[in-house]
Amino acid sequence: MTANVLILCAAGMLVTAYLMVGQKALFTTIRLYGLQSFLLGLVAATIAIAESRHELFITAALTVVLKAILIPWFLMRTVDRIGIHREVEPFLNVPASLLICLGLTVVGYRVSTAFQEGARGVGHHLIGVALSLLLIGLFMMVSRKKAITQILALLTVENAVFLVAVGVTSGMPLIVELGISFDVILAVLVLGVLVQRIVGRFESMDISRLSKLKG
Amino acid sequence: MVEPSTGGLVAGALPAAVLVRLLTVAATTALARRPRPCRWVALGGSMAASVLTLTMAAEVIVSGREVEGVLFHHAASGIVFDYAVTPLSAWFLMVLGVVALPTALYSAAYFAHAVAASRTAVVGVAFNVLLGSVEAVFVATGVIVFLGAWEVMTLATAALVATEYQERANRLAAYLYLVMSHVGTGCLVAAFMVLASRAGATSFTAMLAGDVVSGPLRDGLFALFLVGFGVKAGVIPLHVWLPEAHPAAPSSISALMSAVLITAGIYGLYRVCAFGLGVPDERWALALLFVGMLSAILGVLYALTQTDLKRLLACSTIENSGIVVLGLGAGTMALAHGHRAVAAVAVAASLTHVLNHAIFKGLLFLAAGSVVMATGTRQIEEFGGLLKRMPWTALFFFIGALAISGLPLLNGFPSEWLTFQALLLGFTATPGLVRLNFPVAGAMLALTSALAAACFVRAFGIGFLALPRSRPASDAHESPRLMLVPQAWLATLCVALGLFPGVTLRALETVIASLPGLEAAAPTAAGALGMAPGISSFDFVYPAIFGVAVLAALVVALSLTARRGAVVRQVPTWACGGVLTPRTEYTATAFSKPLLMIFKAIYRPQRQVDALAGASPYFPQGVRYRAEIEPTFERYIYGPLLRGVVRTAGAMRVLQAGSLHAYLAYVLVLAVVLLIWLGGTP
Amino acid sequence: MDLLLWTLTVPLLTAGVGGLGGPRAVKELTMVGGLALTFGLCLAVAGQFLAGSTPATFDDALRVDGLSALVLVLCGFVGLLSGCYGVGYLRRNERRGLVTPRQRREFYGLIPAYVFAMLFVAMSNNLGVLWIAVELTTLASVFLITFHNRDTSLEAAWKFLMLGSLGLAFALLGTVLLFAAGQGALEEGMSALNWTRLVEVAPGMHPFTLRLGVVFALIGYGTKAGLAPMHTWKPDAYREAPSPAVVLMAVGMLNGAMYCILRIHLVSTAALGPDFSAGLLLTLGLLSVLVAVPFILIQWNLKRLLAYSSIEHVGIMAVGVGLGVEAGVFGALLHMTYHSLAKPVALFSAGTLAQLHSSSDFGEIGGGTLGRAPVSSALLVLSAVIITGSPPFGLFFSEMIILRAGFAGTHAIATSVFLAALVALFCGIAFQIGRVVAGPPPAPGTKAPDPERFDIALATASVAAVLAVVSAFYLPGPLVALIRAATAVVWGRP
Amino acid sequence: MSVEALLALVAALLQAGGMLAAAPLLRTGIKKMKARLQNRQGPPLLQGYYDLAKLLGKESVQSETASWVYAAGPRAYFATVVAATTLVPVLVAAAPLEATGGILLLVGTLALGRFALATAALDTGSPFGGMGSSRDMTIAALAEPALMLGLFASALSVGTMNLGVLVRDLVQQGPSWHPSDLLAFAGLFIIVIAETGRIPVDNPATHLELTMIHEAMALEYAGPDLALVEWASAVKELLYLTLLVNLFLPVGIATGFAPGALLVALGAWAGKVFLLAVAVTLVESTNAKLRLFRVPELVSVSLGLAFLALAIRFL
Repeated sequence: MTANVLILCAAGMLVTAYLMVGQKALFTTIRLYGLQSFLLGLVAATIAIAESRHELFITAALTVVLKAILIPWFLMRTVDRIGIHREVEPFLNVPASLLICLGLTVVGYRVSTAFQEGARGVGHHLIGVALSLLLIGLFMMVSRKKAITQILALLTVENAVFLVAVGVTSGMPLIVELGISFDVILAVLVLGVLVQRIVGRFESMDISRLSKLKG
Repeated sequence: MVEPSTGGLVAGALPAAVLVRLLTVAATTALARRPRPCRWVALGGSMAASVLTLTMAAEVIVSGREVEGVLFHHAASGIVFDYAVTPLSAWFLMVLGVVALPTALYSAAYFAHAVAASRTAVVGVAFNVLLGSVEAVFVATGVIVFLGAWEVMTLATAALVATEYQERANRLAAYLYLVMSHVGTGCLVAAFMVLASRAGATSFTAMLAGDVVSGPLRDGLFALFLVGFGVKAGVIPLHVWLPEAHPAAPSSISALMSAVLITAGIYGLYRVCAFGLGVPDERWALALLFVGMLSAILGVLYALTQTDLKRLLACSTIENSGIVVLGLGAGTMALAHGHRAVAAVAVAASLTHVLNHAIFKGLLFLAAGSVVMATGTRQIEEFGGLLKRMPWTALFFFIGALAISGLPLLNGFPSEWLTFQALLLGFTATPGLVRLNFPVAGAMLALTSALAAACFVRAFGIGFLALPRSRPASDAHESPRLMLVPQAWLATLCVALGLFPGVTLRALETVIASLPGLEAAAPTAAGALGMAPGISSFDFVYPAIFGVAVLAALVVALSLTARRGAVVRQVPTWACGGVLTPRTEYTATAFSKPLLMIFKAIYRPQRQVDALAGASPYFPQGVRYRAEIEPTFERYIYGPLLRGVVRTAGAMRVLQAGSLHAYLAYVLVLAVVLLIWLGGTP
Repeated sequence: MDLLLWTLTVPLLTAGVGGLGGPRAVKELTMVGGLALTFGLCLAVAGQFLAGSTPATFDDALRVDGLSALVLVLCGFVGLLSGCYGVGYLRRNERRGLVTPRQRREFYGLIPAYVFAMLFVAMSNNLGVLWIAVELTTLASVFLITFHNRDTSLEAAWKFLMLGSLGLAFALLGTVLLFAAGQGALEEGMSALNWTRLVEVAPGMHPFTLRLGVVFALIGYGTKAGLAPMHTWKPDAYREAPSPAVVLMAVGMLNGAMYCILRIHLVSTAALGPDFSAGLLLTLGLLSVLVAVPFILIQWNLKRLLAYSSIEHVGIMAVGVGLGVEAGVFGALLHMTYHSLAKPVALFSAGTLAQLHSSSDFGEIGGGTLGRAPVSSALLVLSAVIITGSPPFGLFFSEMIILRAGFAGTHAIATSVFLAALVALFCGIAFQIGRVVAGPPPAPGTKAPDPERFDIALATASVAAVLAVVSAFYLPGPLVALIRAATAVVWGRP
Repeated sequence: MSVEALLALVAALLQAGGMLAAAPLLRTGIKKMKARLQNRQGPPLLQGYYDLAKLLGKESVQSETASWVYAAGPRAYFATVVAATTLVPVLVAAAPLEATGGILLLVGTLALGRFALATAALDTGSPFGGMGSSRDMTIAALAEPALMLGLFASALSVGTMNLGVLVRDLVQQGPSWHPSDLLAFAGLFIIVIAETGRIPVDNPATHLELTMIHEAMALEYAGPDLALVEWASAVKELLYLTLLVNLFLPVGIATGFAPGALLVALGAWAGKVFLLAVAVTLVESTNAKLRLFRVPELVSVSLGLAFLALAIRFL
């Protein structure tokens, strides 16, 4: 039962990632990210219930509140303020991107096969998903031009990491967990500030235009 | 910091010298704002240090006993700066001192003119650092210390070459020098480190025992060392920096560079290539012979066509370095075939030439310095008639010219004579086809010295005789006594060592005996007067005695011509009925023209003559004539190399094209690659 | 209160005071004083360690062994230097009326904060805490990069932040996987992530998970260290950030990141034997040294040039460690020490030149600065000689040790490439610095630069230079002891 | 001073004196033979001596622009050439001063003389002097390797570089008629032609600026100075011929100082030198002077011959 739920959520996260890759509307992308984070929280919660490890509830709560609600809200606010709603044409068209993402997923799973089977017998699935998620996120950072999308991609990578943290280890020590979450928030805020400054300066958040510094 | 090593007064000489140098450097820096005292402190200190090293070198050469000691422990890296003055080191130290001493004295007066007051301190410091590092190179026993000193030497020299950094040519010269010698040093580091790892120690005694490496690796290391040391020795084709850098420096520095810096490379070739890697291979010997021949002949050919006096001297340095290497080549060949006696002669030949070249090249550069100072130009074409205006300088230059042309009664002759002996004995000592290399080398050597004679007839005759060819030349006057005394000293050495070559040979006995494979094979100096090396009655020479015969004949000639009471009638030179003006004189370019035409194949001369047409094309108002010889190596080897490097570097620009996406992609690719690699290892 | 905590608190307080309003003199005094005190505290900590104890607190989340002590001292030293230089730096800008009060607050707040973060990194023993500390350094430095608030500085900051955060995500994943690999052996709770614990249980770890973790952690912290191919943020950040901050990046941040890498390397070594992570380090290090070559040859900006040089140097350290022999490790740590002493001189003099010409582009500076700003130019030449590893200065010895170790070991080929790259780099740097210092002066038309004044910044640079030169011949005994202790730690004999 | 040293001294004086005495005769002799070949009367055989006497009797003249180098040139040239004669065995299979050095010293000494003269020629500032010295040094430089190689060929065949020892050994062996000797001889003969400034390399008779080489160097000299130059050149020529004949035709050379043997040796030497002189004359009268830039080809031929001589003897 637990295993199925876990795998389901993980798979869900992966799907959201794919959808984000296929997506151009910023709001939708942000919502998808929210959904993804929510699923992550779900994973944490499931484990917390199944193994009655209460500090994981905190993790779950933290995840949901921060990543499924606060950060998306903040980002949407930023987008609103800037008033740009659609991703410009990425370097690669959607089909090609999806194809590459498939390849990355394969790589991720290939690696995860050699992975140690944890207590709950889903370790290597989670790892596989996590690694694929990570690579896909990174790929989005590479292929997307909008600052916001890059932030989202970065956050996706972060989610992947947390998925491993929660799903494979039985959660990091709490203080560390808190510290990390705090830092992530901080990072996102800083990023937001920078985005606003950039837009203020360049009347666009197209990162590919930031290429004065060569050589 | 400097701990005196045990073993008596002489043993303490080196640490003392180092201490003196350090104090001198400190004092010089302190006096930076007051040029005059600064100059005197710097050069006085340098002279004191040189005296110390000279005494020790002499002691070691005479006694044949090494002096060892420790200078300094580098606590941080745990490296110990220890030194050992072997007879070989002592020989090179001696050569250094013999030139460094007069050069320092000369500079005391010369820098006042040649170096901007603001830069006196820098030059003074660099001067001392240079000499100190060369000394360190000669006495180092640890590879790290050796390489360190080697590098410091390079940097100090570069600093001196760039003294007049405002001139583009000098900057380029300094940079070219830096790059070339750094590449060389790279080869040395690699080779030395491999050797060290094989020997399991960084001390020369262990690394250069001769039994450390063998087979192809040994050959590879030899090649690396040959390149590494060859750059400093200025042998062709690694010579490109030399004709640029030597003239660029102030003349007294040029003297040091040509006379002494070259020998650092030679020292390396001796210490490592010939006597550090075990019994030499025949191919090595051939390589050395070839390089030597090439450098000698091309060096002198380049020298012949130069119109810049200092450049000319620099090129002839390439030639002499080639002669030294030629002798070494013969020696290694003999060693390869196990003929110790012959090898000893060859080694004696090239070591003698190291000394003699240092002396006469030092002399020539100092004299050239005086001339440049007096005329403000380096162009031979603008000198002329200097003999009447600066008689002493002219005399000294003349002696140097005679010496460098390898003529009897001066010190160029004994070393070239010995080199011939080495080559001929080498011929008798080698079997098979290989032996034919020796007579060919001999013929090349003969050609070289004859061309050198032509070159210096030109340099002296055009530069110092007849009418002054320019205003500065006619206004020139003799340089201060302080600059003449050092030249006199070197000139005296030229004559003395030319008449009594036995002295040099005698001094060399301990040195040669100390070289592995040459124990008790030292060539016999026939007293102080003569040389009778190698196989009994193969050949011998007593220049001094023959000199007496020449003198007698000279007396005859004088008595034939000297007629009582008759005054020599002074008449104008016949100039085809016209008036003799400097413009009708034979120019340096014209002088070397026949040889230029004959050796077209090598020079590939390019000339363009365009007549500035006046009213009628048949009566041009003037003729512009431009001729240049093609710099073969620069054009066909180094140029393309440089362009290639620059092009590749330019092509790499795309890696950092400013696109964040690309940067992120690098990480992605790296991650994927590593994951796949890991995936391969379950 | 514990000495370690003091060492962290002081810079934090300094940052706080600097960040608030208040007259300039007070800010300056607090910054210099605070950082001096910090350096003193670092020395005290190191002293405690050398006295035989290993200072630790928060059940070993913060713990100072040989390695930490060394990095701590170096960072403290550089912190103080850049503090002093920073005062002079800002004064110059204020004289030109370029500084808004906000900028002043940012400057006096962020510099000590950055120092704090670096020290935090250096003394954290818990991998989680380590990660947090590194993240703090990133956040502290972003607004230093945007300090001048030019278009390019925004660009640089964005790149820095993106790559940095990505790297940190990787590092976090690495940490998590390390943790995962030790599961079963590790107990619950905070101390489970302690490096000391991990090393203890390392032999029992699951090898594959560990490998995975090590790879990600190395990429992650490698990004912060600026190992190729994650080095791309460095030149931009160096060009944009004010010189005092650049010094903190080039030395403090670099040593800190190196510290993280070494910790990971040690865990991996304890579990998988030396070859795995050493191989990775060797490859990345070699790549970094090679990457620096062409970009130094074609460089158009003085500070970017120095950025590539520090990419080279981190590469050298990585190679030294990657050779997998004790001599190499010692060489690397010696290199770290001497580099920390030499780099500030280069950056200070370069910074001064850049300020005088109000740009660090070669085009703006033009050649022949030796005539216009003799002291700074002389210092620049000196530091160039030093950082190219020329004798008789320190880096020569460390590079020789590394080279010797390399040729002695099984990596002769790699070492030859390494050597070739070093030679090429010397030529490149010699060319560029020569061009700036002695090259043809700019056309008469261009506007004259400000005259060089002997202010506190220049004084700091000169002092740093003297230290760099003296240190070549004489390192204080305790410092040498620290280097040896650090070597012992890294060579697995804590 | 030991007996043999004294003996050597006396011998040296005699030989130098003898060569000095004989040299003008050779020059005039060749002139005479040439004249005869051209159906002219030619000068009387003693003309050379008359010329020298006349020149030595004149006052000496010096260019205003010249310095001591100008005066030193001819004297040094003369001195070196005369001293060089004592290094070569002429009548007896021993050179008077052979104890002071061998082939290399001989060549070096001659080079010293040439250096002195060539330098002095530049001293007057006259374009001809420069031209002469330039061309002379050029040809000398080209000739040097061939000369050396040729001498090496015969020296190495015996295994000594000392002319005295060399000739002694050759006399003991007698003429070997080894082909390599022939080649070496041919090679050296060409060099001798070049070194002594004869057609086809140089024309001793001309005074046309563009063709003269050695004469151009001497152009500025007059009176005693000129006498010295001419005389030394003559001695040099005789020296080269002597060297050639004694190296490659070692017959009739006295091994001791017995008067009879000496007389025979004198006759033999005179005969051999005469034959060689005839050869030189024939070459001079049957060839035209080469352009300067064709000389290298000639020299390279002799270089090749000498190398061939070495090769076939030692392989």
